[in-house]
Amino acid sequence: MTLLTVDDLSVSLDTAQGRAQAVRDLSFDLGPGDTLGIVGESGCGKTMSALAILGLLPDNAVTTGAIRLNDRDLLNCTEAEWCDIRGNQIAMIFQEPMTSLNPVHPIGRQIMEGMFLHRALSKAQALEETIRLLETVGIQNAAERLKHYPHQLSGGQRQRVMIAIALANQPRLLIADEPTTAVDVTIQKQILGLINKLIDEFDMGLVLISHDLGVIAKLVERVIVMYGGVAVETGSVETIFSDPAHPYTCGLLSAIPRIDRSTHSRHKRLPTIPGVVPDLVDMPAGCTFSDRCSLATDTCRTVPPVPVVLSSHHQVACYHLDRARAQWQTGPR
Amino acid sequence: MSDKRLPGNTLASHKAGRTVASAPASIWRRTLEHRSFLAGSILTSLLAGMALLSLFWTPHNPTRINIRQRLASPSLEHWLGTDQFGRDILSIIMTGAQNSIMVGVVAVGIGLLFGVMLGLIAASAKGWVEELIMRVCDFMYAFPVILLAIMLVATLGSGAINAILAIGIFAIPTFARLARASANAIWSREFVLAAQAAGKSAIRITWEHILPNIVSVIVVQATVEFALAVLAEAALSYLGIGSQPPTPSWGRMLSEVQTLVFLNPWLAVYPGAAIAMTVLGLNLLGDGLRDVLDPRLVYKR
Amino acid sequence: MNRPESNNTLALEVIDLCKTYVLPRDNLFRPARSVKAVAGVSFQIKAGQSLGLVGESGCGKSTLARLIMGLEIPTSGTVRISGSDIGRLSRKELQPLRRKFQIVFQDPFGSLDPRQTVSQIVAEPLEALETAPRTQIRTRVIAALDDVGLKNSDAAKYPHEFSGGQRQRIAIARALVTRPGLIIADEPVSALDVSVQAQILNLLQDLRDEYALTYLLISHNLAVVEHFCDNVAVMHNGIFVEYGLTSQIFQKPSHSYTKTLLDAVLPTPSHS
Amino acid sequence: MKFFLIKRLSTFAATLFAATLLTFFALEILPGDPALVILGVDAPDSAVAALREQLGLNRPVTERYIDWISHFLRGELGVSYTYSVPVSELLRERLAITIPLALMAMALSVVIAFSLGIYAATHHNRHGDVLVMGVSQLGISIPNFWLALMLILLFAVNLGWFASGGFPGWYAGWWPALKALILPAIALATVQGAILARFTRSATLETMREDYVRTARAKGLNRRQTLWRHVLRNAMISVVTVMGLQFANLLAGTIVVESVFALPGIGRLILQSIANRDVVVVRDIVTLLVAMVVIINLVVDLLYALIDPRLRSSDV
Repeated sequence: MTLLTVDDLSVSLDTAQGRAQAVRDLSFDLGPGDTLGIVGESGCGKTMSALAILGLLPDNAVTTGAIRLNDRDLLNCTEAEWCDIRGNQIAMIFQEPMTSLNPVHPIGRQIMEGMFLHRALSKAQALEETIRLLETVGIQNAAERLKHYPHQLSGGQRQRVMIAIALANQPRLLIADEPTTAVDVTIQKQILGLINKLIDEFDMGLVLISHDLGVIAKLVERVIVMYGGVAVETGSVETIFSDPAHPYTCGLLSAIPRIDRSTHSRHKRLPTIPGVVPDLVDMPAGCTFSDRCSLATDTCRTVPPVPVVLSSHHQVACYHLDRARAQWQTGPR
Repeated sequence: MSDKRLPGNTLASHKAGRTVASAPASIWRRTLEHRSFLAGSILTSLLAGMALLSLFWTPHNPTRINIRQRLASPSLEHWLGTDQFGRDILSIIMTGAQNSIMVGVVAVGIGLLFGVMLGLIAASAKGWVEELIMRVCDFMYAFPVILLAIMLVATLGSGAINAILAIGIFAIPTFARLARASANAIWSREFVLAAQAAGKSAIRITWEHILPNIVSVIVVQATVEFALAVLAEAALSYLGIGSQPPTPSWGRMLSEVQTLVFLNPWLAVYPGAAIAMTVLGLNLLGDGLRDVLDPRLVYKR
Repeated sequence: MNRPESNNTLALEVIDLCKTYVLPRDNLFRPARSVKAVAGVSFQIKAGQSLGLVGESGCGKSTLARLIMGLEIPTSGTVRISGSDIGRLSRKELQPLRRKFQIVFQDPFGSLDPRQTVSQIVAEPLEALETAPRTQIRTRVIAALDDVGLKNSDAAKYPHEFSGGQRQRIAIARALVTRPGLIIADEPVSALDVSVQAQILNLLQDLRDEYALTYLLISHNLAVVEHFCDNVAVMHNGIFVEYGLTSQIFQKPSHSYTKTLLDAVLPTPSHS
Repeated sequence: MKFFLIKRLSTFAATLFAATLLTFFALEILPGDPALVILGVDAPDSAVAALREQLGLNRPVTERYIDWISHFLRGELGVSYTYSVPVSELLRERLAITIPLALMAMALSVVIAFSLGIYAATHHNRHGDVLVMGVSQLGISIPNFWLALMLILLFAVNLGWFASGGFPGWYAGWWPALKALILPAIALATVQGAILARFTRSATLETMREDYVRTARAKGLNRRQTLWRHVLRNAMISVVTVMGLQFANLLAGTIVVESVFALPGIGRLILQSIANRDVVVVRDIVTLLVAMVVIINLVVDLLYALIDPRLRSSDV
């Protein structure tokens, strides 16, 4: 049984500069309790994919394909049906805990709001549950804290409150969009630990969106690498990080400086990917990575590659994956 | 990095403060496509053209009294008819445009010059200087323009000059606040820090970085203030404390015909419509300019 | 990996630097509270070396950068750049010295004036510092653009026509144009995409080798600092809790805060 | 909060004090001797001197200022030179017209502004929005006294629903009195409402783009619930500020519109007093009007603190 099925999802946005193809033919599925990471750089379509699953795309977005939650087709839902699903079956944690909380309401009220919306609770029950929830996400003096306003909390505490809001109705699916980008590393560790603990405890499916490979590796089992709106490589965390096959994935992995406590990499040059992330309005006709890829041929530039199944957990959309893998094996590291 | 750079209206990076536009080519395209800008410029040029024309030619002498022709209906000779003294209404309205433009230019000039200067000083000096300038501006806000004009007129006597002065003084705090707020926003940007790190003085930074970046906001505000000045002058003249006879003025026309509106309503319609069209044109122009010059700059009235 | 040191002169010496901010009063009848952003920091960077400054948000690292740049006046302490105490100099006296140290900021979108062309932006430190003839300024701007991998034709463009990485190159060109010895880089890559971050880090390295630059690299990313710097200072609550050779600190952190910080870094699985 | 209050109250007091200084000394240099005004130019010098003595005009300026301000604070206003009645009495009659008029206009403009502004914002870029914005653009451009004239033409002259001006007095019953204020209030409220409507729209639109609005939608709130619970209160923070600043303009507008409708309010009184060189009256009215503006702005600031918890707490 699957919890979430995304089938050939495409999202485009009508902008003043033209039509931007934000997501192209994205497909994946997720069982209950599964964890999936979507990794990529700015403009790769990862946030748009998440917002599509939540039905919160901007008004100028056009969506095709299918998203099914427990076999219910979400894209054909009415607004009222969406409202019933959001915050109840699917919940989301956003990137900026600073601006994602309403500054004029106390946090307790912001958490309870979602509870009252989806469940028939008495005020006392909701209050009790909110206190328990705040304790679950690791906020001390919960009964006192829920009267506080967002500006009275630290960044880490605010993100904990955001998580509490997401968990208010024990959703089946949690989407986390860059949940730790705005916080310090020590807080990041705590927040990731908390999310990890909670998805086990609540048995939720998780879709984690991040540009940070470290965050992805810490939380999820399966990864989709997106580039220019396209899933270029899909696989288990171990496969993607140790045996990547797409030239972009390989390039990305080798471009990250990492702390290696045994050897010194200092003064060594990092391998780089030349060029810049493409403009969504003006995408290469073939493979989206073709204009930055050293292996690109004319076919790459004109015909988009179809994903090749390498193993049950590994799919790559590249014509030259054998050469890319060979290069990676003998690579600079 | 998130997907913030994605285009799209609700998720677009409206607070990222990134410059998306202002390339010369796109400015022209936006200008031509902007309907309210076009409408505003047409109305405003009409006003300016009318004033200019009246300097050389009007159908009749706007001040010549002709009792036999009084309250004439529109005719070939008098397109809009005549008033209670037999003066040609079209000619008065045309000449009245001069008055409105003069008031607007001088009053906005006073407000712009002193206001922007004070605002820039406040933003670059910070500390108690900023506090002082802003408190004085707050204080001036407590005096509505009419009240200020009334006081000036009470002390210095009636007359166009005092009215213009009052309107101009009233515009100072608006420009000062706007200039300070926009200048502060620019001062907090890193390129100003870079200029400071390069060793540039506050005056040079203000001149080279701050002013060019806030000029579009100021221009937009100037058109809006121009409109407000025209309105205020009309109101003051209507009350009899603005421009004095025989200078033709739309506001005074309205007060002169007030008792006659029951006989000939059109007498009241023309000058009012002239004021409304002028103000509308300037407001539309300001709105258009705001979008055309810089779509990202936040503006407050 | 230690490169031979060209000489033993100090590019930057900071002695017991303090900066205290007085907070706005929230109670008339109590003394105003103050906060020590930088509470007694001392370090030195030898010419040609790179010091990495790590710490979490609010630890005082940006204030320290501003103090060194002479953008803020320290409450106490000394900043010596190439031997001159910049705190003792007047604005006029400091002016000619400024060409010796430049800064690169974090935000490639905010650090360039949108109303100026690339050549105006890059020429700014030159114009502010000396009265060089126009043609000479032009030549040096082109040279600086060339150093960072931008084309001659880019000089007439405006910042918004560039991507984030290219904008950061423009910012680096502006810092380079006076041929400084010391560059303070305040989070130079943290706003960039991973694939572009590597390009910029490499560029900074190449420039170091070519012009024997000294860097003070401020970053919250420990991996970047480990990759780039000879020495590291770990800052916490306005003071250095640990300061020393990168290899030593990353292998055997002695302060508990450094340990916490290092433990919090997520290991990126790499192929072995 | 306490600190905020103290700070706000002290600026309030300082503004008022500065306003009295400015008004008093500005009117001091007023040409024309009040004694001559009262007695006429032909009056014998001795009589003028006696009256000056009686009015206290030959005392030092500072002394007279202190005298005036201390009486003003106790609510003891002077005696009008021309009307020979206490100013407080004059004011009571006149304020009974001006204050209800201003309040009616304010209430009306807020109703217009909020309904149109919120409607336009929620129908952003659709026909309704364009229409509302067009109409409000027109509303801003019309001079209020001209609109007043046009309203008289239409509703009083042509339709005969209202009187063309004048005020029957409150003793004539509340309905006839109120009826006389309806057209003036509409004339005032149209312009104010149009300005405020545009502002409400842009503030609402701005707030609708905030991240916390997306959070609210992600909780499952529908657009309407999000608007009422999360958008409006935040949008009001800036709208309320503008409302306060608008109040000064509203008072100014009242002066003009009273003149169109021949309403014996404060506006008419001040114009007459200037014509009559009646310093005592002008001084007290100007001070009173300024005080009203400043008090409204104080109220706005306090309202602000009520809406925005960031201002209320002490740890900001």
